[in-house]
Amino acid sequence: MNDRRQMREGRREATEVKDPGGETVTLTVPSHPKYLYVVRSALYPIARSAGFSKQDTRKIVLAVDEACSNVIKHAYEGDHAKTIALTVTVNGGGIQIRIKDSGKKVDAAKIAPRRLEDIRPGGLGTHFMFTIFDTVEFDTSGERGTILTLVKKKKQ
Amino acid sequence: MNDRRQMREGRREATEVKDPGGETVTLTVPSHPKYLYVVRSALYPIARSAGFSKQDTRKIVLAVDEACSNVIKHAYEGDHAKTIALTVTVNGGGIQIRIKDSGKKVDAAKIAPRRLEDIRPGGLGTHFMFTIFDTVEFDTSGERGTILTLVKKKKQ
Amino acid sequence: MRVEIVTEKTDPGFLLKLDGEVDMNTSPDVRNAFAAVFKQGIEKGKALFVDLSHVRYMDSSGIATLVEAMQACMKQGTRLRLVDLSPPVRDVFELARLASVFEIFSTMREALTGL
Amino acid sequence: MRVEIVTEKTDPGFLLKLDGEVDMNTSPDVRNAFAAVFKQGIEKGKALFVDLSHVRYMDSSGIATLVEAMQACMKQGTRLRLVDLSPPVRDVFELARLASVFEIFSTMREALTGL
Ligand SMILES: Nc1ncnc2c1ncn2[C@@H]1O[C@H](COP(=O)(O)OP(=O)(O)O)[C@@H](O)[C@H]1O
Ligand SMILES: Nc1ncnc2c1ncn2[C@@H]1O[C@H](COP(=O)(O)OP(=O)(O)O)[C@@H](O)[C@H]1O
Repeated sequence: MNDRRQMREGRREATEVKDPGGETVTLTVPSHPKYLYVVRSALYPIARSAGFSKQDTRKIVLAVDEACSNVIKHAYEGDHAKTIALTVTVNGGGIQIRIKDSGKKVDAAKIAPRRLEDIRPGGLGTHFMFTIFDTVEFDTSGERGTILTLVKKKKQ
Repeated sequence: MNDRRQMREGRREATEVKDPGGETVTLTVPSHPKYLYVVRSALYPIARSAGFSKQDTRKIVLAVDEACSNVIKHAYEGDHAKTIALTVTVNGGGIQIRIKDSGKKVDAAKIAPRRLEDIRPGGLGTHFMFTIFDTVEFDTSGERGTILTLVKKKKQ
Repeated sequence: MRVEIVTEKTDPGFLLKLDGEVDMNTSPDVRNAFAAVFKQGIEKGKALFVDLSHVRYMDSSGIATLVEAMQACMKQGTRLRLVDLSPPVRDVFELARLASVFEIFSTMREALTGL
Repeated sequence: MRVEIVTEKTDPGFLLKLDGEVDMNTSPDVRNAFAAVFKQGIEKGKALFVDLSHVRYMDSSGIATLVEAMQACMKQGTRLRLVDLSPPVRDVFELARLASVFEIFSTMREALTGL
């Protein structure tokens, strides 16, 4: 399970990406599913102009959409009156997306990408995140909520 | 010149919209023209889901694009390393967009929508803003920069 | 930002055409459209076709909705056939490695064979 | 987020086709394409046609670029003819009340008459 290891060993990479330089866009939306479309609409052109292909951009957008859906479902347990704060940073090396909530902290033990052979609804979101991004790191060291850091490097 | 009067008398309306309630999205982008597309992409679905028609939404997006272009050109004088902060609030009554910069303050005397018969490049941006929005208010009372408040009410 | 769903009752069964974006916000609408079909019931030997050519976006909630529909079809002894997947749908199916789980066809013509 | 510009030299003059979004970021590209045409020069009796059917967005910087092109055409003694304005372009022309300033045609066929 290479994916899991990446998450556990994410610390070293995380320091690398702490200050990724480059250009930053921040976007804060209410925790209502109708704003997922706003997040996708804003993120698509950023990832494209960062130099990712249309297909890679679609996948980046998908994984971020899944992460935000999880915040609404799990961290806020369906409360639509909270906020989700995204920080998107682009530099020559790739794209970093930070997703911050103030809800229930992620239980890292639950973020086990399920085996795909297990055909049932649900459990796919985290699988997409781990497949698409090079770094997937959940930080629950703050007072409340979780900061999820997703990093995708550009192919050289 | 009805437009001018609206701007001067904007104070009363401005208190009305100080806390518009409703749902808020914030978006902060670098002051580079390539991020205008990101602003438009994020704003379009917000205005649409606020209940504006496609055509009204296109116009709202246009006027906000013009306001952000003006920040880049005039407030930041072409410096692409600053930021533009947008706060979009939607409620039953309509949409409010606040655009905040930390550049050179607007000189209100220059924001005179030019006579349209005067065919020359330039000077159209502010005309669009005054035509499209019900309230156009420039606030330069802060320490630096300008906060532009744009409000459009929904037709009943 | 919305999904439009057209349900047609045709000779070979039911055809659902989805147009738009299927995400956490809109997948309940898709689920309701499926539920309406199952309530009417699908006759033996007929199938439920879903045209995905105009789906501009689909996430795991859309996948979950399709998996549920497939399971409901199995219970009713009919089949779910997915037709003309758009590139974004193909992406998400590939990521979920679901291509082998569903019956997928390029065209409606092909989807009608071997029922 | 980008604008693609195709320039064709045809019998009745030059045809510029714009595809995409014309804003402060991309209008310099459009300006450069016009400059390249004016550098080659437009023969007397011929015109410069601009196909705007695929323009998904245009702001005042795009308008400014077209006004400049019209002025350059006047100096060269030729005409600028705008063809097949997309709905977003029509919106911005209407807001700027520019419909009477430019020569605007629904189709290329009509744009070719009365030169
Ligand atoms: N932001 C989050 N906060 C708390 N728990 C989460 C979060 N994201 C994911 N989880 C946990 O991880 C599990 C797997 O998530 P996911 O793969 O997206 O599938 P699903 O959300 O459909 O269950 C969830 O069921 C939940 O227990
Ligand atoms: N954000 C701003 N900061 C400073 N000055 C501004 C700003 N916006 C507009 N102005 C002033 O108002 C004038 C008219 O603006 P506009 O109608 O958009 O046309 P243009 O920008 O093409 O000149 C500008 O030339 C400038 O002097």
